[in-house]
Amino acid sequence: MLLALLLIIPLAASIAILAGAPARLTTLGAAALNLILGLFAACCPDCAGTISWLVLESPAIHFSLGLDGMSAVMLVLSVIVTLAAALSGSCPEGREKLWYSSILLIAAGAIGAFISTDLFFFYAFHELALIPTFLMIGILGRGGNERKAVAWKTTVYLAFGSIVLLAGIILAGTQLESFSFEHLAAVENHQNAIALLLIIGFGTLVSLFPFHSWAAPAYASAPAPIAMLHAGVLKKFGLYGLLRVGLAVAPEGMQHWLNLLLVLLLCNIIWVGFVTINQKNLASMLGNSSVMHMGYIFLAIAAAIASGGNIFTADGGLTLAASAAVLLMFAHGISIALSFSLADRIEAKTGTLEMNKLGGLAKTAPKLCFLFGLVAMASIGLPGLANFAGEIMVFLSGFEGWTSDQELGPVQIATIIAIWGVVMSAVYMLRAFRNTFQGPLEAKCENVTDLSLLEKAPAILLSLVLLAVGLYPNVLLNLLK
Amino acid sequence: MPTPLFYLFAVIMLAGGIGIVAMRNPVASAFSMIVSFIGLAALFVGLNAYFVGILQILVYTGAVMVLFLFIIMLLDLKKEEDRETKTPTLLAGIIIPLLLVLQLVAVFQTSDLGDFKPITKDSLIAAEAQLPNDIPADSQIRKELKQGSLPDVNLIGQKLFTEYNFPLQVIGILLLVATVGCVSLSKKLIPKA
Amino acid sequence: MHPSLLLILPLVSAVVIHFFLQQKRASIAALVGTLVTAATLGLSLMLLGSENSTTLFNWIQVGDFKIDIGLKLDQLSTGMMIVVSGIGLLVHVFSLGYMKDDEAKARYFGNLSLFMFSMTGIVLASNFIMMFIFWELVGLSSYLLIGHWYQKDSAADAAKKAFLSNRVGDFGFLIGILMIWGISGSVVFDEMSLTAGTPFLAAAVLLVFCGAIGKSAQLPLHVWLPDAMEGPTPVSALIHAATMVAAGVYMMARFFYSVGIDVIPECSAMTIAWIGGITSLFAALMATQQDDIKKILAYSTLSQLGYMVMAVGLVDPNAGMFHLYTHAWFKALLFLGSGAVIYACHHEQNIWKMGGLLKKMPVTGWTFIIGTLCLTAVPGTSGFFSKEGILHAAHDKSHFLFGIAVVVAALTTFYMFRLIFIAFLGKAKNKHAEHAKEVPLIMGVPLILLAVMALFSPFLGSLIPAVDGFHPHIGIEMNLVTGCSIGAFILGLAGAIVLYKEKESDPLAGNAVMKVFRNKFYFDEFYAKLIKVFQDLVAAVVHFLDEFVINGLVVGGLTRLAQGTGNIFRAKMQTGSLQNYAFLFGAGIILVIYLTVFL
Amino acid sequence: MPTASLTEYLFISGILFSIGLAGVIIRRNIIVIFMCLELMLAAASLTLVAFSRANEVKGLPDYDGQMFVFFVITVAAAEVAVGLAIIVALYRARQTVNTKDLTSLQG
Repeated sequence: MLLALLLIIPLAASIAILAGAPARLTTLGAAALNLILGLFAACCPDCAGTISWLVLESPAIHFSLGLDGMSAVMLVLSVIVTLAAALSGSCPEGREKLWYSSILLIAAGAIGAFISTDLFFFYAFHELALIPTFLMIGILGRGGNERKAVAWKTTVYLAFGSIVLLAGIILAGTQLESFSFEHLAAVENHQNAIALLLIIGFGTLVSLFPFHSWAAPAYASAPAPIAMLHAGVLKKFGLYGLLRVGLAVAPEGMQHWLNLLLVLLLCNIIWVGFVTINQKNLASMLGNSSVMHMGYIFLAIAAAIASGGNIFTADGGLTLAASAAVLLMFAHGISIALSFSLADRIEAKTGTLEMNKLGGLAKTAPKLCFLFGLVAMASIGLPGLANFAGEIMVFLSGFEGWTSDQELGPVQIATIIAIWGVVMSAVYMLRAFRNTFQGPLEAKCENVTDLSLLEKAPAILLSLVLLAVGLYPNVLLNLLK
Repeated sequence: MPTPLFYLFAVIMLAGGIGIVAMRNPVASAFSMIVSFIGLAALFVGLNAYFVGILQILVYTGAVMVLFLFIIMLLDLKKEEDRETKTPTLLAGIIIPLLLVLQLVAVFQTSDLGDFKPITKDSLIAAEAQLPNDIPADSQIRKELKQGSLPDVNLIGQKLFTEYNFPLQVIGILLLVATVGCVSLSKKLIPKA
Repeated sequence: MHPSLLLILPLVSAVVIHFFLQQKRASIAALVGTLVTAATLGLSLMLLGSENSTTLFNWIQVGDFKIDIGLKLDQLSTGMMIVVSGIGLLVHVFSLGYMKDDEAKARYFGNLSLFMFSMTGIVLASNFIMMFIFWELVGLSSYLLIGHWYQKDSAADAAKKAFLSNRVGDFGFLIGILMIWGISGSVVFDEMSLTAGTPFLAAAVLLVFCGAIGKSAQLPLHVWLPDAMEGPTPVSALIHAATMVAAGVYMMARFFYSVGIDVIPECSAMTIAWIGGITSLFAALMATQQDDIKKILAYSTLSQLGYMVMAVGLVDPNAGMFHLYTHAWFKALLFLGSGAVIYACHHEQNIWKMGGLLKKMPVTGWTFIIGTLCLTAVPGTSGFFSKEGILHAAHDKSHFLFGIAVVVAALTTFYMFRLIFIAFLGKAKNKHAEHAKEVPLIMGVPLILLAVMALFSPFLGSLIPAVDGFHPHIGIEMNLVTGCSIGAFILGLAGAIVLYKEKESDPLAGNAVMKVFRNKFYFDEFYAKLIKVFQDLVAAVVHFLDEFVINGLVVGGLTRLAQGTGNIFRAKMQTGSLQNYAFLFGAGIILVIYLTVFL
Repeated sequence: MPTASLTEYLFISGILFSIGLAGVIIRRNIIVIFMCLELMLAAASLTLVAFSRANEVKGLPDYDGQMFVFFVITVAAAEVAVGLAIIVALYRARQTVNTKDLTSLQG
């Protein structure tokens, strides 16, 4: 029942807001309550229980909720980012209803997708979250009339991915006993087709190259909480799905497309890495960097595919590759949410995100500088912050099973090339930090006030999580056991 | 229905139909439609569907056509204005239905549907024995069937108020909605102050 | 006393200073940092000679795979800890004076504590992943300290450059670690021993060495170190001369002894030696034409690091570590001395605007000269003994490298005495130099202590970070190697006397070859071009392709295709005419009937 | 005397339907078009009744088909009422019932 509560709270709160409840207060209350309940559920999966109601006889579809290690981590990510998102950004006057109810709806969609244990609802909850995303980018996004085009583009893109994904799910689902996760097993026919559909479908949702061009403009245009929730939480749906569903239903098909996946993920890292280096706007740069970092998680998934496709070990834990993917998903979710939250503050205080118009902010806003430096370092992969733990595990999983009496396999070569991405992310992140915070004070940054306590709150929440997981990754890895 | 009679009424019906399309004056069209529907009703009766045939005349010829005529009068529609029907339109209007008929003919040529089984006194008496048990022995249906005549209206009524009771209620609501819709449509739009 | 205190104390200090002791309590911050460093020095001294490995906690555990944070104590690490904490303490003390009036003093000391923490981590790391973690963290603290005066464009750029150059090296380092993990099945130093002839080992060794190339600023990634002199001078002494840049050598020594010194493939070892040799030569040549006192010392550091790397490549890491140890003391002394000079001359760094400082600043001057004598390997000084080891190793393996080493020794003497003649002797060439005063006691004492250590460090055998009961060869015997060394010194000194004694400007300034040296062989320009082409240009092209081909042509094309098709249907089909619709409707019915019935 | 076969009924109703369709395509007066639609509905009714007669259930015609016709007639009556009301409203607004003039749905 606890799991149902996790869904009901944000949904009920958003309805209450639409009905006229005080928007901000309700949202914060719901998000905080959800955070507490979510953490409790993650730490004690037995208390969380499961739910399973038959919705449709044939094909068998259940409304079923359940929690295991992987979904527990994603749940924790969702509830943390939701609270931070609710605290972030500045809602335009008079738009509180739309703003806050959208946040809660996206949160509900994401949480629902992660705790569903039935393919149908897993898919449906994700779609639910896309609607408020579309509305928020289109109505309250940045960037004049362009935002409408961006909202459309994003939505059409994601709908395309979802449709392809649906085709894959149906093709697989018809060969399964039911749509429940417990019945997921390698299907007999059409594995290659299913694998390709799932890679493209989930890949589009995660901005896998070459289906990535929606992501950066969407995040650059979206209001901060939406960018945080989408880039931080919702986007992980695709990776989670690929890991959980894709590998389970079509392990051989995935193997068949492994080389293709490797090439695409390297393009994500290197190609998009170059694109990111060339960005002049902080928000676009962060958006592109988020696309780039997806490549590492895909690398972990590729390593999982290469090692046979079974992500569970004999004792029920996750393999190294799968743990790496989950850990990096979590880390990236937190860090990208933090960076969007801070970028929004920079824009609110200076009125621009063009990097050549910024400079020397460290002088006037040292706290902002500290927090942004923290997240920049996280994104670069500095040890002590969560991303490093994830990345090093990803790279290790790429070399897992390789011994010196074999040639270097495709996954190892891909890992080696992918490590160059670590250099590239240092290039653009440091360049951005250098241009924004260091150097002589620019005119726009002169009369800037530092972050107030309320503005700091979401950033502090997120950076504490980053530090905690970075210093002691076993906090999360123990959940996965 | 004996073949000659059938063809008589069929020709009446089709002639009426053609009349609707061909007459330039809408009033004349309306009257052709009445003719057509009378032919149709006769065909219904020839199919032992007395109730439907009568309904056709009552509802269509009696009510609907009057409504049409009333509207034509109300709007004071004269002959169609002098704009000639263009040849392509005319061609399209002939070719498409013709193709449809041709397809129908082609279907009939490959399938043999057979004749109707005649309904006779004996067959009706035999049918009475097969009626479901929930129809009481002293009901009009059984009485008439035993006498060898078809209790058409009774059978329809029996079906309508048992098996089709729910759709009947829904249709009632539909009519109510239609009534309200008509009233609101015919109200004059009052421009906002 | 648990050795983990060595890590915990500086970390706590860094956190406390950064979060609780900001501006208003900056003096307390400075004091906290210094006291903590003193405590670590004490602890390090107590730990001298202990040999064990402990696991502090389990950092990552997935199934059977785990990464621990642990400490490995042996002569190599405890000796290195003495260097780190000893020089660290003296630099802290010196900084109390040098950074007295800096407006971000607290941040400075916080970052120094952070550096002490990370450097300790490298030294005590028990496995490669842990070493990599702290490897990155020293990179961060170096970045923060170089960029201490971040409002200066040059400082901010130098910090960025340092971080990125290190990153490029770490690219190879990380791959190397992964390969070692694959080859030996473990990343723990104690479990890593290999047998000779293992495939991929040569590649793995070179890849691991990439990390040292970055951190120890070897060719071709040396460009960051001279720029790193933008940081405060005590930082240059601690990080960019004595400890962090030497971490590459330390890491290679640790690595070589872990896998076994005999299994290192010859080809990779020689590559390493040659990189070290060429670096030392190039850096020495560049140093001869620098005017900035810190830049001269920076290039000299490069050159000496080249020596150490060469020793590592000659499969004699102990010689390299010995030189690292002696070099740390006298190079820190030289840097702090230059710091004192800069402090006295009101932040003037150009040696051509100094002169005659020896008389005005006797303590600084004489300690600086002691450092110079050690660096130039005057017989009997610490530098002489350690350089001797390397020269012997080179002589045994490759005469060509030996030749390079001797030439570098001559050049070292030449540029160091050029510095002495111009800055400390002769006449004052500038009013700042004219009015220079001796630095206060708090800065003078560390100089004197360092001078003592510079002179006597080889005799404190138990402090030397080395392996397998290494005993330095202390003594002067006349043989070919020693003769070459002394000859090189005399040659260099003579050159410096002839060219620079009592000169007001550089007599070699117009020479074309010297111009190449002065411009550092145009490495920076070359890299700037390289980055422009291979990064910025490629980035621009890729961005263009991404924007216009993928986003514009493919995605946009599909969009336009859909829109166009829709428009055609809208304009041609949606006529608004009822007849038209009815016609199409009828045609559609016919088609459907045809398809379903007749096909 | 020979009786008409099912095929003949169906054929006749098909022709009636086609006439209705022809009317919809050719005519421009919206009221006449409306009548033609009614004609097509009637043709469908004829088919239903013919099949109901042909498909005997226990010796009686299958009254389900006639039920359908009953409902069609009812709905058609409602449709005519609403449709004519719309036409009146349309005429009030546009002063025409000619479909040539009623093309505001053009894309």
